[in-house]
Amino acid sequence: MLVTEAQGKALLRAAAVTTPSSHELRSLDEVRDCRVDFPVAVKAQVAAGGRGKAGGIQKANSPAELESAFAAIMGMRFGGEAPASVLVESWLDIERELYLAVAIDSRVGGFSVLYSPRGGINIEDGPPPLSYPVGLARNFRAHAFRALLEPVESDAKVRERVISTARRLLEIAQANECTTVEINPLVVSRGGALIAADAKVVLDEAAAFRRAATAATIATARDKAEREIRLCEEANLMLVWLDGEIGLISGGAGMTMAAMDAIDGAGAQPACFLDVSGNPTPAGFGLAFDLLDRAPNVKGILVSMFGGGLHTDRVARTLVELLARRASSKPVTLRLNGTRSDLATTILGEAGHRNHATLEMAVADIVKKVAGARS
Amino acid sequence: MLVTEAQGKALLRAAAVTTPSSHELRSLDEVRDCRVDFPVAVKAQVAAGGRGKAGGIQKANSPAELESAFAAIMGMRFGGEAPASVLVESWLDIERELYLAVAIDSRVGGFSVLYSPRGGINIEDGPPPLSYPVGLARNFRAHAFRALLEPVESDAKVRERVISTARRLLEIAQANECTTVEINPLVVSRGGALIAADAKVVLDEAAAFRRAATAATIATARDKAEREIRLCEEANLMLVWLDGEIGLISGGAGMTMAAMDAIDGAGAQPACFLDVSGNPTPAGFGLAFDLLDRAPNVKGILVSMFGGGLHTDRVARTLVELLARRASSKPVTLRLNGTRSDLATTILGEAGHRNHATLEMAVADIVKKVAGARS
Amino acid sequence: MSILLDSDARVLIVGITGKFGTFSVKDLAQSHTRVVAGVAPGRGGQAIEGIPVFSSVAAAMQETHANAALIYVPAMVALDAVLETIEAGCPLIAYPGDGLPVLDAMEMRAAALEHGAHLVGPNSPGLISPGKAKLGFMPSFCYAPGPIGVISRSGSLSYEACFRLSQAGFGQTSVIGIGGDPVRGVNAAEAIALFHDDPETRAIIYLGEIGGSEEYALADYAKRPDAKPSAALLVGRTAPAGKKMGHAAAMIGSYADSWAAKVEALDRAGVVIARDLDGLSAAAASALARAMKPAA
Amino acid sequence: MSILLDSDARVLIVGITGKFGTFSVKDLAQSHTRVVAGVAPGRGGQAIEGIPVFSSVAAAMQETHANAALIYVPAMVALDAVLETIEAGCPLIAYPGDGLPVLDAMEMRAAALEHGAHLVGPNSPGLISPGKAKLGFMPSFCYAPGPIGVISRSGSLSYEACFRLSQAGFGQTSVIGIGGDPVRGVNAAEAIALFHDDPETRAIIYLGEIGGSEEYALADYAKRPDAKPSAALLVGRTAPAGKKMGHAAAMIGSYADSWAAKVEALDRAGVVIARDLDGLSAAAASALARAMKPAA
Repeated sequence: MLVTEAQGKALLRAAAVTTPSSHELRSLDEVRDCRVDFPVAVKAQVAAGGRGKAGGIQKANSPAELESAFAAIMGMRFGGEAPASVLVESWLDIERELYLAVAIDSRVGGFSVLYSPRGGINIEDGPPPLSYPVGLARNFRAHAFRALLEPVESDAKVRERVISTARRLLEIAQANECTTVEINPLVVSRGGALIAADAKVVLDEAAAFRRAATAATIATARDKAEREIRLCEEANLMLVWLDGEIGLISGGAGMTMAAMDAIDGAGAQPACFLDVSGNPTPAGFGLAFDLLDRAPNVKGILVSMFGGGLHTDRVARTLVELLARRASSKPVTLRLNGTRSDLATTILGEAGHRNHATLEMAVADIVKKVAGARS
Repeated sequence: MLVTEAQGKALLRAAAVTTPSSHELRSLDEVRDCRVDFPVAVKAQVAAGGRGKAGGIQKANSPAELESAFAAIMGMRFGGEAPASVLVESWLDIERELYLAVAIDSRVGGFSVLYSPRGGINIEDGPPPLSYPVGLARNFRAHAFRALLEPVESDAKVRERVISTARRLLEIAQANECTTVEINPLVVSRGGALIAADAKVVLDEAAAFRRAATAATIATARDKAEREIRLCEEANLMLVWLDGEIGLISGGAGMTMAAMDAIDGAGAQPACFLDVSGNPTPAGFGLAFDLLDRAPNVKGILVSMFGGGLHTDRVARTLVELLARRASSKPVTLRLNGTRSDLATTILGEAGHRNHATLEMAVADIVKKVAGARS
Repeated sequence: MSILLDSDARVLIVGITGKFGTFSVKDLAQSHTRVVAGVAPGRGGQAIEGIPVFSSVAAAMQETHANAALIYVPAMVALDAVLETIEAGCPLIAYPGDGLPVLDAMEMRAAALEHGAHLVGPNSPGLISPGKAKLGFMPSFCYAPGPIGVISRSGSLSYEACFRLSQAGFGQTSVIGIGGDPVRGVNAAEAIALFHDDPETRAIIYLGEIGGSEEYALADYAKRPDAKPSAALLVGRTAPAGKKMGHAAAMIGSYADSWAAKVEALDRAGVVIARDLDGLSAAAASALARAMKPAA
Repeated sequence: MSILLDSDARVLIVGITGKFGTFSVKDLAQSHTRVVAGVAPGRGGQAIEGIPVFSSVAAAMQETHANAALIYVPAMVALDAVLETIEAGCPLIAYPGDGLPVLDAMEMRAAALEHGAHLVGPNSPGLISPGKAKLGFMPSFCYAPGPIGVISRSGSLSYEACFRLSQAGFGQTSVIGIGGDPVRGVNAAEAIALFHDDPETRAIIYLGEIGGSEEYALADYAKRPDAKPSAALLVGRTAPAGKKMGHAAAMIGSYADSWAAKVEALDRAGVVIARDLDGLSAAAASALARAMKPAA
């Protein structure tokens, strides 16, 4: 779970990593009351990337410019999200911009430290950053990182400060259970000090049971999430809206993606990733159908479940009941395979529904139905 | 550095250790505005031990009792310290009181976990708690602790919850750099849950350079400390006031204690532990003399320095100058030994001061002078 | 042969008194897997479905000579249970649970490596060597013995993929779920090495997805001159960037995470690519056909 | 003989370009100790007082075959420097600095134990084997060669105590400062074991204080039938409870921390007690006299 720059910087400051002096402002009144030395950077606070390129960071040279920047930014949307606040920071006197991050790296089985002597918003266009595979945070070794840095960073003073800061970032990630702590840019000031001008911090949601701050962030995000996503999370379904027209109800993350790809392979597009394996009950399927029936872009629904531990005959009974009292006329295609699927086919058949033998047949069927309904 | 219960409990809550619901109150207005369900516990917030036995924890059954308990507690002193606030907590329905702590143990070279199935304010009168030597926090093993707990704690449910809580306390100690995290009592509620009814947390002051919270706590304590202690800390002298009459200026913690003991051995008592080895300059000695000359209980001053790296001739010159312009008539005895002490003896002698050859001779001299001044 | 798990498996279930643990006793028995002991602290001396329960893993290992453990405990005590099992000397452990903090996964992985144990999971159905033994909760009817080693990041995908392979006559030496989390016990590179060393495995099928970098381990392997032939099906071709697709690790954060980048790397390394689930059996046949040919 | 440090010492100074490091080069030369290399990242190729400087400990060790290191770097980078030195294979390291976070001291101690290295410190003047070599900053004139092994928690106390012992004719095999912090490299028990195994050490003198529990290690040792005779001087008899007396570990928190409790335990175990610094030479004489007698 990505947190805002302001939250991320609070974690940095708690571990004595230098950040610019800043004010987080939520209203025009706060903007008017705030005393700052101009110029300042005015930065949208959203838990989404790409903010800088989207105009979410502006420079203000006067109170009037600050007010208008605040109003402009608060009116923007970033990845669909409205900023809850802006961060107003003293404008930095920049000698050089570095990139420094610690992040979980699956091939390392733990953390890697990433460094580039040329950071900033175009970091992704340059060569990939240097990667120091650390593993467990406690395996960080200054001398090992130094040996890797020497060919990349020629300024010995900067090198030593980068090493200290990297150790600090690992301590932050460990103590707060973050999967990413990225500083881009890490500014070398004219005086030679390193200042974290931005912070991208991702908290490990799985640690919420022992991290009150993570639990609170998840709760806040849930409150802010759109209603459908929240309903699904509460019901233990996993929903991601997509741009297509085929409403997909499936089981398991991997098979749901496989079904999405199969829909694409048949010339259509999925309208969602919707995994009901966490709650394959009348309540779970009921919510899934309700959401897809109401969604205007969904033109038809495909239910595809492969029964492993799941008994597909139970799913069939659930679907028969649900379809009987459903009001929507959007076409539906069913495919239940695996454990007790013969019985499922019988149950569906008796109620007048066809159980398709394979995912591919079911996909072809729903794509045809949706195309037919359109023409 | 011991923090208050309220600060300690904030650390516990951040790691999802259950604490009673509470309000920290600083004024009678806050007390009157506070909505609580009675009865409540009213607890002095001081960074000092022995609060319970000294009357710093009271029960209040009504708003009127809460007001009077607040007023009473805010008027008390604990180890010389005035409470900055009281914590008002819901009165717990207690099934049993346990003791659980993690603390640095020098023979273990790291943390030990301490547990007693009978906690509470009389813990020190009972048998010593069970000690599980962990070392590095990451070496905690639930199964090893469980094996130690089995003969001591017969309730399997309590045992498992104690194990989980112990792991959590170690994580807190590690993430916040605490040398002690002690919960006494850890309450078993009627429902079987474990609730931290108190918290004694000691922060490692040496970690202040990378822990903003520790640095802030030290700064607050320094602001609250008496003026003399603060002046010494700022000047890099180490001062502890004692009850005796011999003002002792010495070098190094061990030798300062040795000199204290020698004074005791000669039938007198030291007025202070005052180690000037961190700043053996005119400024350091000047401050030391200034404090001791002003202290009414100090009847005479002993300066005892053993020069290792320190050049005692420089100290002699400093003392000659200082004594020449000193206004106080309290007797002074000098003893400079070690590096260049022959020269020191000459310098002192030329100015009319005697350099005693040994600590014992110097102690005998100042004790005699003080006794003479008294009679 | 097979990897890690064979018909001599003597399985210990940690958390045997829980719902999953008790279910698993019956399920494993149906898969001809010998369950010899259960562990539940404070419950030593009891029995569950006829299986003796011990209060510690060490006691269970000593009494029953278990050599594989299946761990069904909640995420908040999973690290404790896995460390206890590793340190009791158990050489093979499956922890299927999901929702495990990644720091705990890192500790588990490090402890397993340090003790030379193999940990399967977290967030995985476990490991099965069809016809021999099962250490997990995958549906046994999906599997059949045969010459293919299967590695999968997704439980659901592996069930259906193996069901299709088995139906098409492509049985498996072993099927290992390396799990959907970013940090895991046995990872792709290690699973590949195990299959490489297993004489009965003639080809490797990798069931992967977007996000993370495990797939590149297969590309690295496939470039080796002595590599066994391999095929891969990656899902998530149509997933958008920046959204987590169910699994903690299934998110496209950079180009290297994407389906296109991974497929390109695998294809260039000589891995047979199945574009869809539908093409998997053909890909398996193609890989196996290469295995038949003598090395050039 | 002596413990840990002998005349074949080849000393490496980490942080040689700092004030302490540069001072130490001259000071050690005056104590007939061979300084062979210095380390300062980014300063490799320079020389300080004629000593070659390297950018890493590994490079310095390889070029100069140093076998002991003295580390003068600030507390905030001390863990990094000590880990680098341990992992470069240096068997003996003194880190004298104070103000080290206790978590870092724990990591240093664990790393030293894991690699079989001996770490002296933190918050200690180091180690000296009089007449042979010095690895620290204690004033050399206080020491003389002889049969007594000295262990001390306090720098200042050890200088004056050893000065008095030397003046009274009681020279030392080695004097080790185990430091004033609660967690240390070589601790009392380990230092005692080293002196026990050193054939030239005929008696052990322990200079301790209130707080902590290290003194009980000496009591445990003294009860052994094969123990060498020992004497102890503990300071802080007149210190109040609950106040830190300069050293991080010198605070009375419980009865066991107190002077009375420790002296009682040592006395009961047969350790000769010096009540004051003044009584130390007599205690040394008494312990040495016991060493002269054949075992009963």
